[in-house]
Amino acid sequence: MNVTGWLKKDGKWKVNRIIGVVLVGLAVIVSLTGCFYTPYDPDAMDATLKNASPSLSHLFGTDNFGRDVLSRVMKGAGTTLLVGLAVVSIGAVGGCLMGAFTGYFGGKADLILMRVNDAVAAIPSILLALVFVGVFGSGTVQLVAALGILFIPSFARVVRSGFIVQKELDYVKNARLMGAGHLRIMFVHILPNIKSSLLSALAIGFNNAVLSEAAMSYLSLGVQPPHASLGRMLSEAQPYLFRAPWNAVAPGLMILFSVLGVGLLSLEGGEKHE
Amino acid sequence: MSNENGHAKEEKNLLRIERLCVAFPGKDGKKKEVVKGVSFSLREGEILGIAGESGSGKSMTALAIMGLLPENATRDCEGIFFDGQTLCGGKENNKKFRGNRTEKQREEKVRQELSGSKMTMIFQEPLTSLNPVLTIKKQMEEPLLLHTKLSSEERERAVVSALTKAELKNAKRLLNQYPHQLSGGMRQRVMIAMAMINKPRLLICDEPTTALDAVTEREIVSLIHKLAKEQNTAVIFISHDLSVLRNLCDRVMIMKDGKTVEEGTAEQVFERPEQDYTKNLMQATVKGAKEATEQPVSETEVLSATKVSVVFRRSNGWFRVPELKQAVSEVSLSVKQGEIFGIVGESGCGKSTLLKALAGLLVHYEGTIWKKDSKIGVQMVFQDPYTSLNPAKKVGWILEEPLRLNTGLSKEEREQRVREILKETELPEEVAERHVSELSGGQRQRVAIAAALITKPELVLLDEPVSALDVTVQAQILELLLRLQREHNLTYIFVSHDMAVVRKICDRVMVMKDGRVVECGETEDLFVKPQEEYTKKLLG
Amino acid sequence: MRYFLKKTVALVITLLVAAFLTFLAFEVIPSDAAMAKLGMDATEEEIEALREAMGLNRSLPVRYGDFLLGALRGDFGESTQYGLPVTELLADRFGVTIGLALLSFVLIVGISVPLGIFAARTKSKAGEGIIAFLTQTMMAVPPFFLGMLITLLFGIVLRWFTPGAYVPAGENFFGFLGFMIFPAMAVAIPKIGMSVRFLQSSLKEQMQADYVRTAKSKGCGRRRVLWSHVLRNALVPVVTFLTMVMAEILAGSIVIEQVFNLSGIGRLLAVSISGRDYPVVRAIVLYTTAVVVLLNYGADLICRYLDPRIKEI
Amino acid sequence: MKKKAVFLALLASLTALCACNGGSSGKKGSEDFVSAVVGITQDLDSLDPHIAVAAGTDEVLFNVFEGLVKPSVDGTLVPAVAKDYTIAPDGMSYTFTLRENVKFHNGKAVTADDVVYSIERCAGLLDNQDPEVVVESALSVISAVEKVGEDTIVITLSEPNTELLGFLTCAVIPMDYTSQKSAPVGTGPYKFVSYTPLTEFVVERFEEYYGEKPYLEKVTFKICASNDAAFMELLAGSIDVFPYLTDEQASQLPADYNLEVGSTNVVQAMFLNNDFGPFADLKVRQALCYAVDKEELLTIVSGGRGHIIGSNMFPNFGVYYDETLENYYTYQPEKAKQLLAEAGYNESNPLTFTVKVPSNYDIHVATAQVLVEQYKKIGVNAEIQLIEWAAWLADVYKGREYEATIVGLDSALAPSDVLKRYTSTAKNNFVNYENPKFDELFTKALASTEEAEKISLYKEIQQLLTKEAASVYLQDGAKLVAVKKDFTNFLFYPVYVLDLAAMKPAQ
Repeated sequence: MNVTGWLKKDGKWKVNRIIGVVLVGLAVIVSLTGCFYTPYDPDAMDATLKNASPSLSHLFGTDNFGRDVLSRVMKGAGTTLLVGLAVVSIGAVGGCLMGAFTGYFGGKADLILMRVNDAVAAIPSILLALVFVGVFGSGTVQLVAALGILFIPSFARVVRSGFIVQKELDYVKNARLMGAGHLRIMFVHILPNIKSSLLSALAIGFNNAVLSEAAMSYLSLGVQPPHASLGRMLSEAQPYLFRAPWNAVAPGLMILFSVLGVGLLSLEGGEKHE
Repeated sequence: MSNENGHAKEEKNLLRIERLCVAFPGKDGKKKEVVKGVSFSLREGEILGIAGESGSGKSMTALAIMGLLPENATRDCEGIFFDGQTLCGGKENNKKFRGNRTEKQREEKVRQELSGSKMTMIFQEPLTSLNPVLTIKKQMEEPLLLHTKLSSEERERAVVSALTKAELKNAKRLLNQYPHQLSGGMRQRVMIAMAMINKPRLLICDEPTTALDAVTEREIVSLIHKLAKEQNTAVIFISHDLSVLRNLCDRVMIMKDGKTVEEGTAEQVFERPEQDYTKNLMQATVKGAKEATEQPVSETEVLSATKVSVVFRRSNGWFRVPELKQAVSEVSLSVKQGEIFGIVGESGCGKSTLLKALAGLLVHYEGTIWKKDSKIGVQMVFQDPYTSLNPAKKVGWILEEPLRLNTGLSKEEREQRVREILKETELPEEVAERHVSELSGGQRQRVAIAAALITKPELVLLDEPVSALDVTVQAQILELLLRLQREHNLTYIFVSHDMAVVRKICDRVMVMKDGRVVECGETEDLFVKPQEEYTKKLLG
Repeated sequence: MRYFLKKTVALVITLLVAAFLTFLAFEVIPSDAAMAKLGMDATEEEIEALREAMGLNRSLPVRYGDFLLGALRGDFGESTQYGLPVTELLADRFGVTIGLALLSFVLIVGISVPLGIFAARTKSKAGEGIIAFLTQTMMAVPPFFLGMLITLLFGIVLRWFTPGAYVPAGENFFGFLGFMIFPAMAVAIPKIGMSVRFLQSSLKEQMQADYVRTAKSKGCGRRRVLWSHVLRNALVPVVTFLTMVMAEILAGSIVIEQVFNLSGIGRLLAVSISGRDYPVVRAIVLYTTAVVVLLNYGADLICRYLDPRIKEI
Repeated sequence: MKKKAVFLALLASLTALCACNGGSSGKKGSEDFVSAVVGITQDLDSLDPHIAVAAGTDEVLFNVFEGLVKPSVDGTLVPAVAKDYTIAPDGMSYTFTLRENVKFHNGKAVTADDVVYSIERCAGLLDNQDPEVVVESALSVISAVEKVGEDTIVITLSEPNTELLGFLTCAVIPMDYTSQKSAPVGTGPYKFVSYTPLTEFVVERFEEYYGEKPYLEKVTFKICASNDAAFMELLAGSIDVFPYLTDEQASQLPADYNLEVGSTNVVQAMFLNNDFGPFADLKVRQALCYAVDKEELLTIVSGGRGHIIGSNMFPNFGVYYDETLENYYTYQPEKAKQLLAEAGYNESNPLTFTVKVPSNYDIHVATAQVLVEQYKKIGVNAEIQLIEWAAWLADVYKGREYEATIVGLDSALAPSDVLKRYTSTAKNNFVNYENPKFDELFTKALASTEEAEKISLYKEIQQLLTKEAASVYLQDGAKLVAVKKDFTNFLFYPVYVLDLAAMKPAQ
């Protein structure tokens, strides 16, 4: 698959996909750069520069502690993207396993698992976060694990409904006649066929993961201050929306770019076999 | 003759089409024409058959008349004239489909007026063509609602009478039913009744019987014929099956690659075809008995089944007593090495279920099934190659999969075997690198056969392997199957509803109805001297 | 009848599981009702005595059994924080949360249906692009931020409403509406983004269906095809989707209630968790579960009505 | 198209409706400002004054309940339900004479029995003690409360204590009244009207109050979900008094509000667990003190408004407070580094610890961030871990499982209350401080009836804590109160209370 072929369809450029690539690229470049270089130390405070408005020396202004917003965004974007990706990966893998088994085998186990799913969905996420801190302690790894587990049911639902449709198709019977085991049928034969619905679930999951990360760090789970993450920066900017809106602009745009980019890519990703 | 007459009787033409072209955007940005300048005309009350293989542009022609082309299609024509009105174009006014807005709006308006009242259409798949969430009555009423000023009681009466005319029993009871509650044949009758309810001047039928089994097909065709003659409705009947057109049509038109190949009265075309293509097409139509083979059928059994019964239990919950449905009851059979064993019957007779049980795809059955070749297991070729091959994988991968699972061959050896089997099934080697979606129907079925044969099984189960294919392709695939069977001394169990195909290929045949065996015997014996009423009915 | 019996059993099972999970959760997290209630200056003995009085130091199965017995009698216990019967405490908050949920739901449906139809019907690439951008942006804004922005813009700058001036619908319906519309907006906007997308894709899918061709062949215009054929068919997945959305809203919009100072279920939940007010949290979890499950059944019934095929399965 | 138009019209009319609605409501109806709305950010944890433990609840209930004595603005205790009192010279008993004509809100007169009941309940002496009542530990020295006449009671102690008065502010409530939790009855200037959880607490003027009647007829304490939400309402004008402004909010205060600045009367510190390995070393603790630039800290977290403290006491303790300690540890990063080096920490072996901070206190979270950054400069790796309040209570305060934490501690109006936690046997000695000298000095100070001796002993105690660097003492935060210009005379007390009875209309 060559690049232009991927970006073009019927001779026309796929505008959505190009914008998606550009936005995701931007987010990735910014966060990669943030690993090696930031204009200022993202945590360094300056009491004389509290909430300074954007200027040449501080392109996106400074925050309440006099920290450079741009530097913090560069650093925070990496954390946020990584958390988002990891969460979605765990959710997707777990959801695929659970959805595949329940959807493929069906029966009473499926019914019971879906009931448990309902019940877990009803447990408030604050409570679950506390449970997680209680059992596993706090930290970024735990955050990823907790959110990942929280995200499993939604993926499971998508995968399950896909499997219920696909398992009835003849190619699955054919695979059984060839002697493929259930596991192989589930993950090698069927799974690639629900790619498109899985892709859009991934995009929405990524969106939600980025948003949840901020909420969770307040419950002592996850990225702790003074370390930057986009969601946290956004919520910290909240009291200063009036006086120092730039606190919110840069992280807000960054979240928007990455989420929008991923969303646009997923939008087009599923069309290949149509 | 038709040309001269057509010209002389211009004023009596109901429909005239001049140089119709339809194109779709292609892969590389260029347009791909599927209809290339087709012209023809139709007189009042005339039945015109259009025949051709898939991709010949016959359906697109019909859709273009009705203005139902897909959104991405572009249409270009010198004119479509219907009953004194211009449906599109006109010589002086040659516009693209997507062109001038006001022109398009005018066309749209004319078409809305005519569609459903003076010209109507029925389609191949009656289940999806009917709106699944509306009652039969609601859908039947719609043309009346749109084109007449009848009161609601009058409409209901009209609906009931249309249904009755379409030979549907108990029309009143049907009114509040939904499409999925009817059988395939009934649905198509409803479609016909709906199309005929406003006594249209023109009825276009796009492969209306392809999805139906033989007995129903004959009934539907004669119904269309009867109604058309009663109401003096002109019919365009599109089919890939020449035998259907033969008894129905006044005139026949053969299409290939978007062009008209031959046109003339039914008698002319069928008895004295002029073009080679038409001749080919007719020869391809499966008919006649199986050619005698030299090699005698051995006496070794490869498969035998004794008193096999399959009961489906439909459980509706944890507390409900499950409903039982006897799909197969006490079927016994025995298949010998090198034989082709046919199973025929209408849809729902249990033949596919039986086949699944024999294949080992069903766990819950009673009786015993014994298979000689248990190492590799039986292989199966399914009816619809669109669903039986994994759409997410490349052909090469699909063909390698059985080898990966059942043999210890290395990657190179496997690829070698794939190349061999592709050659044997007359597929180009590049196919291995393609996805199934990029192949034609015939190619797909070849791939399916290749996948079944790549592990060199002795027994292959074939579930309607040619039903979804064009006539010419059908013939080719049957030939391929026969050749492979001879070369590898294979044993086939061949399930089909198409009697002609069964006669052509099978050594022995078993007739099934409602899960039971009606009759079983040597093919020719059975076809020539059917013992049972039901078999006679099937043979028509 | 069997349907309802079956569904009720499933509901009860789900509720039992949810209650048990809540019990487990409270086992695991630090602190308990006694400690949270007595605060910093209490001694270990005092905390122990209160635990004894509250029955917290009985074993898990005993407490679970006790809860089950109580629940059978319709008694969900007393809030450890407020000393009020849980049912009473919850009943007072229901109005707010349900009002908010209903209003947001109206907004979601009212805005996303026309927008979704437009998105599905538009042929211009630009139109599609704008919709995609718009919906994605709506989804990408964190709810707390959105709430804050709305308060600032409409409450402080434009002064269209007074932050915190919630009036119960029973007292002054228009006053209620005039205030509630803003938190409802904050709840609705991200969901509108999702709904528009969902509607767009399911409408587009239906527009490709064969029966649309049939309808056109009967002489239906674009509008009739859309309204009496496509929409009805697209409704089934949309109803399921909207139920999910409704369940999400009803299950507590903690953040929005915090930002707009509404004393609904969500805020009560937040306060109860930090106060380790187990009976209240459990009741809210049960309520949420019941809402989710019941809404699903509701959707089930609606879908059965909308799509006659479902009955057969 | 038509449908779209209808929809838009609907939307427009809806917004118009909101607009006019917003215009009319929100402002108070009456002209004479006899009622006020006070924004508070924590729900009341109980309406029973003996059960309530949250400082925020005490603030509010101060207007409804009174004790035998009550705190005054200048930090002294003035008689309230009692008319007069005497403390025995040996510090072993207190005698109170009750004021005549003091009435409960339910109209009944206060009797000596009610007072005895109230004090016994607070001290945990009742036979059927309510387990929810937390016994004030200082009151546990009371051995008996006796009624010796119709208007006299005597409190006998088990050990000498001359500071008990500061704790006898505990509310006097009617004996055998069982609805205290839902309909509280006290003797204060305001009486209870209604309470809706998570919404509001309403009181009205008690017309039979013995003292000066308050000006405001009705006060509504509006319970806001968060500081931000409360400020939004303030900006919209629907809150008259908001006592929890942040520095940032204070600088955005609308023109029709006055900013009143007082102090919060808490000791904000980074408390160090003295049992945690590195912190057992005096040099390490001192290094952490020297490394803090308190000026910068105050500038960043509170706009420079707080009061720097040097020990575990705040300035409102007046004569007991040793202000010289404020400059004991000045900002000397080099010295801090050197001390750390002496303790064996350097670049290859940096000091590393975790600060647990309750996440619901923005000021502590901000302080922690500044400290972490300042410690980074001397090569110390401090990591912040936010922790939910209930978990903080369980893990840090009760469980003492932490390395360092940042909180503010408030206190009753008695120096012993603020310092007692450092005695080695104190139940709330969560910093695990142990020093026999401290214990000895404290016991002496507590029993001392000689004021001058008491003062010098307490100052010595404070110095001991500072020199030993028991924790890193930071500030007594500024209390920033927004008061609508319609009102005046908002009073600050040396304890955590909100006095609305004193408020007057402007002009």
